[in-house]
Parts: sequence; C-alpha cells; structure tokens
Amino acid sequence: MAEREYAYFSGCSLEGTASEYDASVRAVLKELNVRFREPDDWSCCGSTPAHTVDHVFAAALAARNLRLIEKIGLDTVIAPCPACMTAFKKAQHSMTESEIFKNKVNELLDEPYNCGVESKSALQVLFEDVGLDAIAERVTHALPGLKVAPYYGCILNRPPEIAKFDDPENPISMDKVLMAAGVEVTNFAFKLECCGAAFGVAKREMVNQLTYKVLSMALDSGANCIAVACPLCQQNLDLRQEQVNKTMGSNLNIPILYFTQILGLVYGLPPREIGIDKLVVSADDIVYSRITVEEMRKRAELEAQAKAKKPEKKIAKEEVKTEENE
Amino acid sequence: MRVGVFICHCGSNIAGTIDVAKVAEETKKLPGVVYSTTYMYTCSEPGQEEIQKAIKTENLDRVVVAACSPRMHELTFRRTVAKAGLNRYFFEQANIREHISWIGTDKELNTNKAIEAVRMAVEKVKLNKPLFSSSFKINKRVLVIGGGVAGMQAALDCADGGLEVLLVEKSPSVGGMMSRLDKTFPTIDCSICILGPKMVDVAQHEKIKLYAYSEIDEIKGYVGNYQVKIRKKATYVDWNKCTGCGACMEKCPSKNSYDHFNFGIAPTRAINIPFPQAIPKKAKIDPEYCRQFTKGKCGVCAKICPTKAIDYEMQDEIVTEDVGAIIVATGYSLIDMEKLPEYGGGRYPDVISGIQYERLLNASGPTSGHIVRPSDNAEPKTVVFVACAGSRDKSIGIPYCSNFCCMYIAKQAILTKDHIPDSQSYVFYMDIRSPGKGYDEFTRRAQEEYGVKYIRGRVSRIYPKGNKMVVRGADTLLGTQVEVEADLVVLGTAVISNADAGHMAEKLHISYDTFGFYVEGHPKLRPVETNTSGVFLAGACQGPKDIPASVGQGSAAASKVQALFSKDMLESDPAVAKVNINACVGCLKCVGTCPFQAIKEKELRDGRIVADVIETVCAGCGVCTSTCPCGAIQLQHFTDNQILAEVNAICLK
Amino acid sequence: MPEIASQELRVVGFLCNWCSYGGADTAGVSRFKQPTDLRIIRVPCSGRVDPLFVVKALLNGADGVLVSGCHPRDCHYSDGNFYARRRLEMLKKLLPFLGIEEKRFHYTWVSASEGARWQQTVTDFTKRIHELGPLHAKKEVTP
Amino acid sequence: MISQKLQDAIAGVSDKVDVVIAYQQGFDKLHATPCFMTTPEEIKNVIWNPLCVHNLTSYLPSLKKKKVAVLAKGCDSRTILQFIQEGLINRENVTIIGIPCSGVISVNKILQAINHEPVEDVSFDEKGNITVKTSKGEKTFSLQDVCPDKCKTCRFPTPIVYDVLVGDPIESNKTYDDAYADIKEFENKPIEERLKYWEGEFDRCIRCYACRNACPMCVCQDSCIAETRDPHWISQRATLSEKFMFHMIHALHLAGRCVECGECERVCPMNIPVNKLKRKINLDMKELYNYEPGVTPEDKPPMYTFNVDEVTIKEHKI
Repeated sequence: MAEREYAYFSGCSLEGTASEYDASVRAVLKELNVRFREPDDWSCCGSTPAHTVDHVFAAALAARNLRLIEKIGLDTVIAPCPACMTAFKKAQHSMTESEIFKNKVNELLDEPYNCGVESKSALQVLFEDVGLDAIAERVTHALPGLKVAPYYGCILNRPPEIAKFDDPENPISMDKVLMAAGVEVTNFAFKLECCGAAFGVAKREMVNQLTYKVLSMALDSGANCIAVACPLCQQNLDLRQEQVNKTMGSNLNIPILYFTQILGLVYGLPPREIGIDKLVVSADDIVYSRITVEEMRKRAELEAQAKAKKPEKKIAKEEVKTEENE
Repeated sequence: MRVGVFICHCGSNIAGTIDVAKVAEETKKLPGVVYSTTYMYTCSEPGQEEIQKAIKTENLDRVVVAACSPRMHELTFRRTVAKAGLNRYFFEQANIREHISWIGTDKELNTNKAIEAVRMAVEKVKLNKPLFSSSFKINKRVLVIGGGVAGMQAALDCADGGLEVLLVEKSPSVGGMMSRLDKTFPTIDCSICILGPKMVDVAQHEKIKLYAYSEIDEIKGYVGNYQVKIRKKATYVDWNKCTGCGACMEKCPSKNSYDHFNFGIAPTRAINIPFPQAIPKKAKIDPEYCRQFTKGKCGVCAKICPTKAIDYEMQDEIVTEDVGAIIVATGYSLIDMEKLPEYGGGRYPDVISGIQYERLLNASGPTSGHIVRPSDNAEPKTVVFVACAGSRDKSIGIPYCSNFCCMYIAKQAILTKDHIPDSQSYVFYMDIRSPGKGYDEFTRRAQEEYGVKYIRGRVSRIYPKGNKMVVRGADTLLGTQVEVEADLVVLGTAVISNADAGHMAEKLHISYDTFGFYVEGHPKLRPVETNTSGVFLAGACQGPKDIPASVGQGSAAASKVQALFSKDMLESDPAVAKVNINACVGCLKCVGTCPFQAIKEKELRDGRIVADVIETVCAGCGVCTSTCPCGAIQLQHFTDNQILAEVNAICLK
Repeated sequence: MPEIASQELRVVGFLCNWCSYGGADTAGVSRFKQPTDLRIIRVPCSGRVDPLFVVKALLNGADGVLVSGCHPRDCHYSDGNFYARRRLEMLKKLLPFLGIEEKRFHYTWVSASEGARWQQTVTDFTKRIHELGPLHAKKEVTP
Repeated sequence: MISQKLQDAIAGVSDKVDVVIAYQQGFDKLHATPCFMTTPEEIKNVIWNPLCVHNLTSYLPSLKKKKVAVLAKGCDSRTILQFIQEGLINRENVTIIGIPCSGVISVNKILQAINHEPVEDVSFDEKGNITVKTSKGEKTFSLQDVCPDKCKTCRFPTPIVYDVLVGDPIESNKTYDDAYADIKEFENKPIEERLKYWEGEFDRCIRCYACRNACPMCVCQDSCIAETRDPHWISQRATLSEKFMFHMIHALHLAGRCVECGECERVCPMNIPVNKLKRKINLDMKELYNYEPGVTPEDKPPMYTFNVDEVTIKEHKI
C-alpha cells in the first residue's frame, strides 16, 4: 500500500458544509498509511449545473482538474464526494470512448488531458486498494449497541458502465468495510433509494416524503444510525429530520455519520478531529458508547458464559439455486 | 462440356432486385454454357421439369441453378438432375437470394454480383466429377440424452417402434421439470398423475435401457455408428440391492442437505430418494453433505439398510455403448435469483422462484401442498407474482421471452385461490403471452373468476417491511407507481440453457446460439434436426417450450429416427477425401491432422508408403487437403482445382 | 469481368458451410443490408481453407479476403477451425512482411445464428478495404 | 589433420551401414561434392574443409529404409531433428557423424572476387584464411568476408545431435536475436518499400526450382504443386504474380518447418533471398508457439497441431 501514492480532490462541499467528511477521510487515510497529494489550483469538478446544459463544458471542467493531477505524475485520484467522482469518471469515460469528444474537450483546455487518471471514491479505495484486512487490522475500539444502516445514495455505484464499482442494485462495499471494522450493519433495503435531496428546494413536500421513507426504513431495519458517503445525502438526511418530523408527524432522531467518521471512532480518533460535533442530529451517545476492543472482548466472554447454559438450534439457511435438469 | 444455367425469379424475392433476364443473357456468353434461361419458381415441380426437359433437349451434362441458398435446395436440385440421368454432383447452385437480392439495394450492383456468382458456379461445375456414394451398415440403437418429458416421449415412441433405446438421465430419477410441477395449464390436471405412467413405462419397457444418474463423457463416430462413453456417477448405494424403502433417509442424521429436486425450498437428507414417485426409486448419497464423507464417521445408513446396499467406496463407472442415432433432450435451467439484486437477489426467504412455489403447491412437496412462507411458515394472504423476472431484459443478457411463465403464473395464481380462499394474488406483467389452445381463456379466468389483480408494469424493487415484502413497481396503464405489501413474492424467473449446454454441443458437434440453446436444421422446415446428421433435438434444449410443444418434439424426433432406421444401409456422402497414390509422397502429415482418424498409411506393392482414406469414417472437412503439400489428397467436390476455379472466376481480370 | 469501376472493390470471402455460410443466409433471410463487394466461396470447413487460396486471391486481383468459420470449440468437424486459426494467424503475420497490408485479410468466427454479426463483419470489412483502396492499382497483375 | 580423424571415424562406422554420405573433391580445388560410399576403399577420398557446404542430410528421407551414415555440420543437424519430428526418417537407421564447424565458404562470393577465373589451387591456413590461386595470381580472403550470411549468426556450430563427434565442440556467442536482426530491421521498412523489394527480387526468378530441389524439407519432390496440373495452382507463365505465387507456395509449405540450412539461397542462380520469408515465419512461430524447427526431436511442427485455447492468438477486430 505504502509505495503507492494517490491524488486527493476534496472539491467544494468538502471545503465547506462537509468539512467533517474531508477531515474524517484524511484522518482515516492517514491511519491506513495511504499516501496522497493535492493538486494546486484545482477548480470546479463540473458536477454543477454545467452538466445539465453542456456536456463538453462539464467534461472540460473535470478534465482540467484531471490534467493537473496527470501533470504531478499521479494516475489515481481519490474524490470522496460522489458528485466530483461521477463528474470525473463520466468525463474519463466519454473522452476515452470517443476521440471526437476528447478533441472537443481538449480544445477548451490550456493543456490537453491524455486520459491518464482513474477516479475513485474514498469508499472504493478503501474497499478495493486498502482491503478489508488492513481496515480490520487498525481497529482499536468498538461501538457496542451501534447498528448501522449503510446508505449509498444514488450515484456512488451507478450507472454501472461509468461507476464500474460494486453492484448497481445491491452494493455491499460499505457493509463489508464497516463489518471489517467490527461495526454491526443492518440489512437495509433502501441503501440506494432516492432521498430527494436534488429537489430540496423545488419540491419540498416530495423530498420530505422520500427522506421520511429512507429514515423510517433504516429504523425498521433495526438501525440506530445511518452511514453515508456523500455530502448531499448527509446534509439532507441530517438537516431535514426536524422538517420531516413536522410534516410527517414523526419524531425521527437518528444520527447520520459519514462512514469515515465511524471508522475514525473505531480507530480511536478524537471525535473533534473527525468532526462528530458538526452533526445536526447528535451522535454523542455513539461516542460515549465507545470502548476499547479489550473491554469488548471481556463483555463478549461474559455473554458467552450466560448463553452457554441454554444451547440454541439453528438451521442454516439454504441459498436458493437452480439446478440443471435433463 | 455443355452447361445449362437456370436463373430463378423466386417470385419477386430475386427478380425484385436483380435483373434476371440480364443475368441469363450475360451468362449465356460464358465458355461452356450452351443454355441459359430464367424461371419464376425453379424449385416448383414445373420448374424442375423445365430443367429435366432442357437436360434432354439441349443434352446438357452440367447444370447450374441460380436461386436461393444451397443449404435450402441443393438436395432438391441434385435429385432433379439425377432423375434426368445426370450424376447428382454435376450440379452447382449459385446463391443469388440470401447472399445478393435480399441484402443489396442497388439493382445494377446486384445484377452484376449475380452474374459473377453464376460465373463462379459455372467454372466450378465444369470441374465437378461424378461421385457415387457407397453404403454402410447402421446400428439401429438410439441414444436419448435427457429423461424429461421430451426425452421420455422420444424414448417411448422409438421403443414402441421396435428400436433399442438407451435413455441417459443426469439426475437420479427421470421426469425432469414436469415431475416437479403440481398442476398443468390450462387444464389444471395433476402433473405427476399424467407423467407418472410414462415414467413407469420407461422403466418397464423391455426395449429401453435406462441409465439414471449418468452423464455423457464422450461421443465418437458418425451417423449410423456412434460410440458413446457413459459415466454412471457413484450413488454410494448398490441399486441392485436398494429396494427404495427409504429407511436410510428417515434415519440419516445430516438433515440440511440441499434438495435439488425441490430447488432448495426445504432441506433434505444426505442420503435421499428425490421424490415418492421417483423412477428408479433408489437412494443416493450426496457426499458433500454426508457425514461419512465430510467428517469421516457416521455410517448410520449402512447400519440401517436392510439389504446392505450402502457402499461408501463406490466409484464412477464408465460404460461404452454403440448407437446409430442420438436424440438430445437435455432441457433447460432457470436463472439464479442472485442475478436479480433489485428483487432481493435471493436474500429474502419470502421471495421465491416459480418452480419453488410449484413445490409448495405440490401435495408431494415438502409442505404436503400447504402454502406457507419459508420465513415463518405462516399462510400467506397476499401473494405477488412477478412475470419476466429476468426475461426480456437486455441488461442481464436475456432479451428473449421465456415462453411459459405467463401461463404458469396464471395457473399458480388460480391454485393459490383454491388453496387459500381468502387470499389475494397480484401479477406484475409486461404483456400477457397466451397464444396456445385454451391459453388466453385461462389467463382471463384467472382475472375474472379468481379475481387475480393483473398490473401491467415492471417491478423496480422488492424490500422487506416488518414481516411483509413490499413490491414496488409501475402501473403503466394508470401511469402511477404502485406498492403492494405481500406476504410472499413469486418470481417468474427466466428460462436459460443448461450451464453445460456448450460442452454437450461440442461433444455432439452441433451448434448452439448465443444463449446456449441448440440450433435446429432449419427454423421452420427442420425443427428437430440438427446440421449433424444422426443427431436430433427435442424439448427446451432448443429454446423455451411448454409441455405440449416438448412432447410434440419428442415424438417428432422419434419419427425422424424411425425414418433414418427404416433402411438397413445408409448412403455415405461421396464428397470425401481421395488420395492420388501417384502424387502421394507418403509424408503422412494428413494422418496427423485428420480430426476423425479417417486416414491410415498403406504400403503399395512396390513398397511405397501412401495415405489411404477410410471412406465411411471421413466426414469431408478437407483439413487433410489443406495439409497435403503436394495436393495428393483431394476432398471430392471441393478440390483445390474447383476452389481455384472459383477464385480465378472472380479475381483474374 | 471487372467489378463496376470506382463503386466496388474485389472482396473474396471463404465461408464454412455449417456456421458462417449459414450466418450469411440468416443475414439474408433477415434482410440485413450489406455492401455488394463481397463474393462468397463456400467451403465445408474453415480448416479446408489453405492459406494459399488467400494468397492466390490477393495476388490475382482481390483487394481484400475474408475467411469465416465456426466459433472455436463449435466446429462441425470438431477441430477444423483450430487448424485454420493457426494457419491463418501465420498468414496474417506474414502478409505485411511481403508489403501487403494485413488489414486486407481478416479471419473471424460467425455462427449460423449470428446474422447480425455477419452483417456487421461484412459492412466493417468492406468499409476498411475501401479505406485502403485497391491493392492492384499499384502493381502489374497476371497475363 | 581433421580429414584424417574424419576418415577414421567413418571407417569406424562404415561396416554397420549400407552407405556413408560425405564430401570428396569436386572438379576443381574450389568445389567439394557429396560422395556416397559403399566400400571401405572409397573412404580415402573423403575430405573436410570450409568448402564442404552441402547439407548432406537432405538425402536421408529418400534413403529412409537403408542404414545410412551421414556427415553433419551443426546447421545440418537441425535438418535431422526436423526429419525425426515429421517421421521422415528412422533415427535408428541413421548414424550421424557430427562435425563442429566454424563456418563454411560461399563459393559464389569467391568466384565473384576472382571474377570466375579457372582455379588452379586452394589452400587454407590455421587462421582460417583461404588462398585461391589462379593464372592471374593468388588471392587470400578471411573466412569472415567470404562465408555465407547464415554463418555470421550461427548459433549451432556444433551438431545438436550426433553419434560420433569428430573434433572438439565449438561454442557460439551468437543469440537468437542476432540471428533475426535482419528480419526485424526489414519489418521496420515502410510497407510500400517492402512490396517493391519482393517484387524486385521475385521478378528475377527464372523458376528453375533449384531452391526447391535443394531444400531438405521439400518432401514433395516430383509431385510439387508448382508443376502439376492437378491441382493447378500456377501456370508456367513468366509473370510476376506467378513467380510470386511460386515463392509463396515454397514459403507456406515450409511454415514452421524450415531449419534455415540456407541451401535454397546457396543454389539460387539469381541470388534471390529465398530463405528470408521462411525465417520471418520462424520468428512468428517462436513468438506464437515458442517453437523453433529442428532443435528438439519431441516437438510437433506448429502447423500440424493446435491448442483448444490459443493464449497467444488474440481475436482480431475489424
């Protein structure tokens, strides 16, 4: 791992509203000895209204940044924000697919981009490059009682031909990463469901309903916390809960953490350093519940002894399989 | 040399985009051509008479017909010229329809291309030699691969016709998919009740030799004379001793073995008899679950068995059989639910496949016909059926329709109502495909008499909510989203070819399409033949099929075999390799490359070594001809000179 | 007779009877439109295609040669296309050494059911030959 | 003196065989010529010097049923191995008298240098120089200047296979890449240039078939399709395309079989680089199937076999 070096593209939201995501990602990468550099003079990734009006322009915005990275001699960029990542991956995709498109884009740039940079989300890097073992190795703390519903949002792994990461309908990377870190995850059916954030301003009613669905489904799945990997998801699910409660007559109060914040906690990082305090729905209970792995082991033993008295039967669930017939 | 050329209009199929008159007039100028004419439908009887007349009046000694593909009518016209007294190989067919008139839009270019096509044929036919087929004895035994309803039908029809039949079934019992079904549409009669007797007949027919739990290892030879290696898989139970009493199954301690017969809807024992009506009704051990194999100790069944039939040391056994024809009825598989993540990908116990539901409905199934949900064994009140679960879905590579899901879903919905009168069924569908006799009425009954709610639209997601499964989809007729809270969801999973369909095809030298289904000789006119003579198709291995269609094909394939075996001798195709012993230098490179070991070395009287072709074994591929450096071994009808003549006809300017 | 000047080039195809010739038929039956340059020679098996046929065609006036057989493992004669694959690959590497663009010669696998694939192959290959232009404009040919 | 050792070696095996094939003096000092010896008396005629250029193993297939002892240089020994691979000879019938060779002499090069004056005498010095005496005086050449090109990159100065070895083995410092440097270089020329080159070379061909007749691997002999009517691959017309076709037939029939003994080029009266095409194919055979003709007896010539999965052959896209 160590010898490899990545580029790091924080992007606008991680500079602002999602600074805790930025902080936690950097902290976790540091903990896992992932080396990275930031390109100087980076600019908008193109995932702004740009891509709704002009694809070449949007791609050019992305390609400019990718070119900067290419120039400092790096071939992979970590873009924690899915919007940036998708903008990059999309530009990369369409520029490598079509020579014509590539030329159009490069015409707009000071220096032509030679498509030499692969873009990955922080999750993708942890899951594919760092690997679950390395993630598990570093764990020092446990969060007993914490049940996390991993929420992937809409673009982290879609569309498949562009994201080229995880299953478009049933992603499991975040589940795996959190499990590797010793965190319990629930079987969350709405891990991809639209939270409506994109319409946050235009169609508030609808967004409230959608957000409500996602949050309540998380609770139904037995979760007491939602893990996200996208600033927009986080903001919408976290910030909107009060509003949702008003309109839907619910009283939701479930903390929305970046999955990197949860990793930070089990890695024993100080909560401030990973911006836990910036959350709207307080995650203090989770922080207080944190204990060291040793204590956790002791508890487990005690429970085991208690259990030992009444042995339980369990029938392994058979996976459903079709069989050839002749 | 007097060549006659006959250009076919094929109605407007050819004449529409080719100036046939010009082709006739131009080709008349070719050296050797003494007669050239056009005809509306050359393959018609009067059309063929025209050719025969011309052969007489113009005393032609070679004939070229420019018409459709030789794959269509070559044999027809060979017979035509033969009737007129010419050797049937004094004929060539130029394909100006499939390869020209149907694919080119520019009439001038097409016409020119047609003229050249005829010129090639003329140049070749001038070099054609008279060939005479020799005849060889055939082995009148038939091998049927697959003991599903199609295979059994084929086997029984052949056997009743007096032929010796070998029926090879991969699983421990014959019966195939149909033996798993509860009722059959549209008559709702009990599947096993109508299939059972056939299964018994198969077992008892003195002409049928059944190889259950066996697979095909290797097939060698050619039509009339195949050598087949059959692998009898180890059952670890001596079937000669086993009485099928089932005592072992009751006592077997490993109770969580995967039940292939029930598609895993419920576990079975490591030693098991697949189902009560199994034929043969014998037990077999699944070593991956049996404790004797996994843990190395147990032996309960061995102790319990009254006839001491258990044999943990048993090995696979290979037997070799000779047959003259092969009927392939290997059936189909169903797509793995893991391929459908948006429907839970098999993670939710209460989302099951149609065939699993079939087992739940079935009185001899794991629940003795009581419909219960796998998760909590509760009786479902709301059941949602999802048609086209995988079918007609390009994104997972299954663009085709699975043919019978619409019907069995209607059937299952009806049966659900019968079993649970206060239940409500929903069906999400794309289109209702019910083109069979009595089929459409049946789907209507489901809706009108049984109140099944049909929702036209695809399901986008299935997710659990409390102890229910929420099915969310579009209702394209109302143009809204719909969500149904179901107790049980049944997926009409797509029909796919068997995982090993490709390998089987390779063993048989038959071709298969992109989806692994076997390719028939002609999509309309040779539905059960393959391009490999002596090998026939029956049932769903050729494409998704319901029961009547499969049975029909089984009988059709059987009748084809009967026809083939109606003669004692078969005519060998004379278009085989022939050695010119004067040119052969005996380097024997051909011997090494022949895929059929059809070439042996032969010592001449003067002690010279030359290659020698075994005519009946040679399949006529011509690999030897392109191997031989001195052109001494020539594939008749496709000799170097004949192909060169065609090359020169279009290249030399 | 020369191909219609300037419009067509001379493209020769050797097709195995069982797969590719059938594939070409399927394309026809499905009315998949194709360029008219191709002239098809039917052979029982791609294993019958002596590389010398290809050379002969190219030397004697063809601008491009296409050989198509059954997909590997799917040969009607079980092994024919395996031999073809080796021989034709050898030729493909040799042609440029002789000064003949290897693009002028293509060998591929098309099954009897792949009408669309055949249409694509013919269309693309013919297009490529037209991009290369005539092979024989620059050199004297035959008697 | 090596010739003496050689004669002893031959005497040693001669009683076990029907015929011994070696070299003897030709019509002048500059020419050696093959000799077929059936009696011990003839052995004294045997000579060995850098003028012994012929590949004597070429005669083996025609003597398949006889017991033969044959003189083989390093390059010639590859021919024998190829014969074994293709089952054209029975190894047990052949006694190979191997003879390490530090390079032979291209008689043509000498003749050109002395512009075809009648040769009076030829002598060699220990440094391997050759001195040729004509009425016009003496000329001395170093072996390097007058050896055939194949010797300059020879990787097998010592026979790979032999029963008796006469003289001490010689090591070669040449590599595979050395041997094919010229091919690689030619491949880098512009394509038009390549076509022009071959047209120029083949146009000189007079279809004398000397290359074919001298080729040890041309098994067809009188049945060569260059001359038959059935099959009728080429006419006798003296057009470029027919000449071109002839050389393609020769090349493709030797695909993956040519042992690069160079006989074809040695005998070509028009100095056509006949061997070049075959060596190019050999290069490809090495790349594709890691196959090199005539180096191991167990190999199978790549054109007569196949792998179901050809890892080295990528499917071609249009």
